[in-house]
Amino acid sequence: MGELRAVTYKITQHAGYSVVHLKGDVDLSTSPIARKLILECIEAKHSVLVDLSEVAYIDSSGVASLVEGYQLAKTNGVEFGLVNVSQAALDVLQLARLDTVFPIHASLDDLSKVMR
Amino acid sequence: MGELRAVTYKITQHAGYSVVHLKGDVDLSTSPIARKLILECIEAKHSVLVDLSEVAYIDSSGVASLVEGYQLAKTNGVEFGLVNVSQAALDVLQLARLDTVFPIHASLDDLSKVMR
Amino acid sequence: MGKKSKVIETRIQAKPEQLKLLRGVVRDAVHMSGCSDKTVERVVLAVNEAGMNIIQHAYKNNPEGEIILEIIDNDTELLFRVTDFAEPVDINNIKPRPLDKLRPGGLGTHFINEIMDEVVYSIPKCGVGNQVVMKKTIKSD
Amino acid sequence: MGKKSKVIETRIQAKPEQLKLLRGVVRDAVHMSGCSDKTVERVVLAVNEAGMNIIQHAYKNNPEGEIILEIIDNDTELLFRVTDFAEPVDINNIKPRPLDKLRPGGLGTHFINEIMDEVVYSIPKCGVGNQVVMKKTIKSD
Ligand SMILES: Nc1ncnc2c1ncn2[C@@H]1O[C@H](COP(=O)(O)OP(=O)(O)O)[C@@H](O)[C@H]1O
Ligand SMILES: Nc1ncnc2c1ncn2[C@@H]1O[C@H](COP(=O)(O)OP(=O)(O)O)[C@@H](O)[C@H]1O
Repeated sequence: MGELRAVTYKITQHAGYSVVHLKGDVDLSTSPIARKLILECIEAKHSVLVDLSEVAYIDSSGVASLVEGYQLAKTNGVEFGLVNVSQAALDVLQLARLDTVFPIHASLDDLSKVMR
Repeated sequence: MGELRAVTYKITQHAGYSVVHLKGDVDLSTSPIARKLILECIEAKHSVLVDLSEVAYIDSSGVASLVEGYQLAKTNGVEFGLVNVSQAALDVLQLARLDTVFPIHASLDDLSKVMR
Repeated sequence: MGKKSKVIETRIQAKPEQLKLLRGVVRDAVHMSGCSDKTVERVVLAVNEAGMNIIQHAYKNNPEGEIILEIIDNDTELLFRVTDFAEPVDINNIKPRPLDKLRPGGLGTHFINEIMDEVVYSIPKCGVGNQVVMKKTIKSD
Repeated sequence: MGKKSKVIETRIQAKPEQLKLLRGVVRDAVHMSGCSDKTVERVVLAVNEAGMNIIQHAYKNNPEGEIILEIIDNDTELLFRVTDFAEPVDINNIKPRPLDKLRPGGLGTHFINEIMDEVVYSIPKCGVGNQVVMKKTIKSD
């Protein structure tokens, strides 16, 4: 206790995307792990979707990790988007005025439908 | 805030019993209300069932209110029992060794089945 | 690790409505230590009872008093130190009722003793107030 | 009521893992004030960001530091006073980035300003540490 109890985030593959599933509280203690996973996928030239369905809380450090992913994806010529965004996460993205910046997909089954 | 935000507990009638539905946290700030309701029913010579299905937490002051109800019911010659006991409440009753003292019914539909 | 570290210190007014906040702190801290939900809820109950006893018996329901809870992580155990600033109480009077006698009161100290692995009441050196330190061994169960 | 009363005071170490405990305290206290869940979560976010900024910018990630959060109930508003004991910082540097520039950082102060009704940074009289008081008007929505 008091130690960093490392969270484990799952990565799955779907229709050519690497899907990074974040969960629980994405905050200053856990966002570095999320950031690392996202950036590693993009550095390997994978298009990335971040699944936020199980995110109960995300703070500015978590949002910053998403912004970094978005920017590195542009640089590397791959796609970056969000999928299954929980209400908690959406509210924070709206506060950050980022809900209109990131491509947000309703579900993995319907990636064509980008929510705006 | 800081003020007692009075909880409201529901009382329904079932098969000749007054059913007192407790809910949420039954603690030092709310158990006096629970106690009052239970004892008033018994003073009015009603048999009482306390429904604990929605109780998330109960402390010794809440348990004490149940003990008072049980004792007053004996004095007044009416029945007193518990029904739909949540796991959280059952664990506290077990710690208090009261799970074998109170009649505990599985559900309102089957009052004959007393759990022991 | 193997060294003590204070996880959190919380100060509330000695009012019944504030116990819910104290419970929230305990619940989160013990949950983070990896205990099972059942253990978490039991430790929450024990600390609640200690706080409730201070409100009722040390401060005699005077809401002006304050209660401090410190949670200390001792690697294999969690320590809960609860401090009040009431008149020193008679520690010998702090005891549960016999469980075979059915009475509404006297359950709080029973819960505390049952749930915690060690419970020590003391009067701080400064001569004012009271302190109880409760120890819970942590098994990541 | 119409009078100030301290709801709770909480002291944590300036470590990222401890912010979760701070959030729990804020969540419970604001929830008890009767705010909607959405408001509760926003206030939790704002206080978290204040704590995070202290960890990162005031204590520069030195985990030895301490953070005190006091929640004061002012009847129609809640006050959140967050205190650290770091070297006094330059208050003029505490400001959000322009939101039209897409950069990973600079969101925390934006969240705080957006969510709270008043935010005042100050350096305590004793000349050590920093303090921010954030005010949130309470509508039982
Ligand atoms: N913090 C305390 N300060 C003073 N007396 C206490 C304290 N805690 C417990 N006691 C004494 O121990 C008795 C038993 O306490 P407890 O088992 O919690 O039951 P109850 O509070 O219902 O009486 C109390 O009645 C009281 O006399
Ligand atoms: N508590 C603080 N102490 C010192 N500087 C701060 C504090 N809070 C914010 N700042 C300054 O304000 C800037 C903006 O803060 P913020 O919007 O939270 O974004 P970030 O922390 O990501 O940079 C920080 O980079 C820092 O320079």
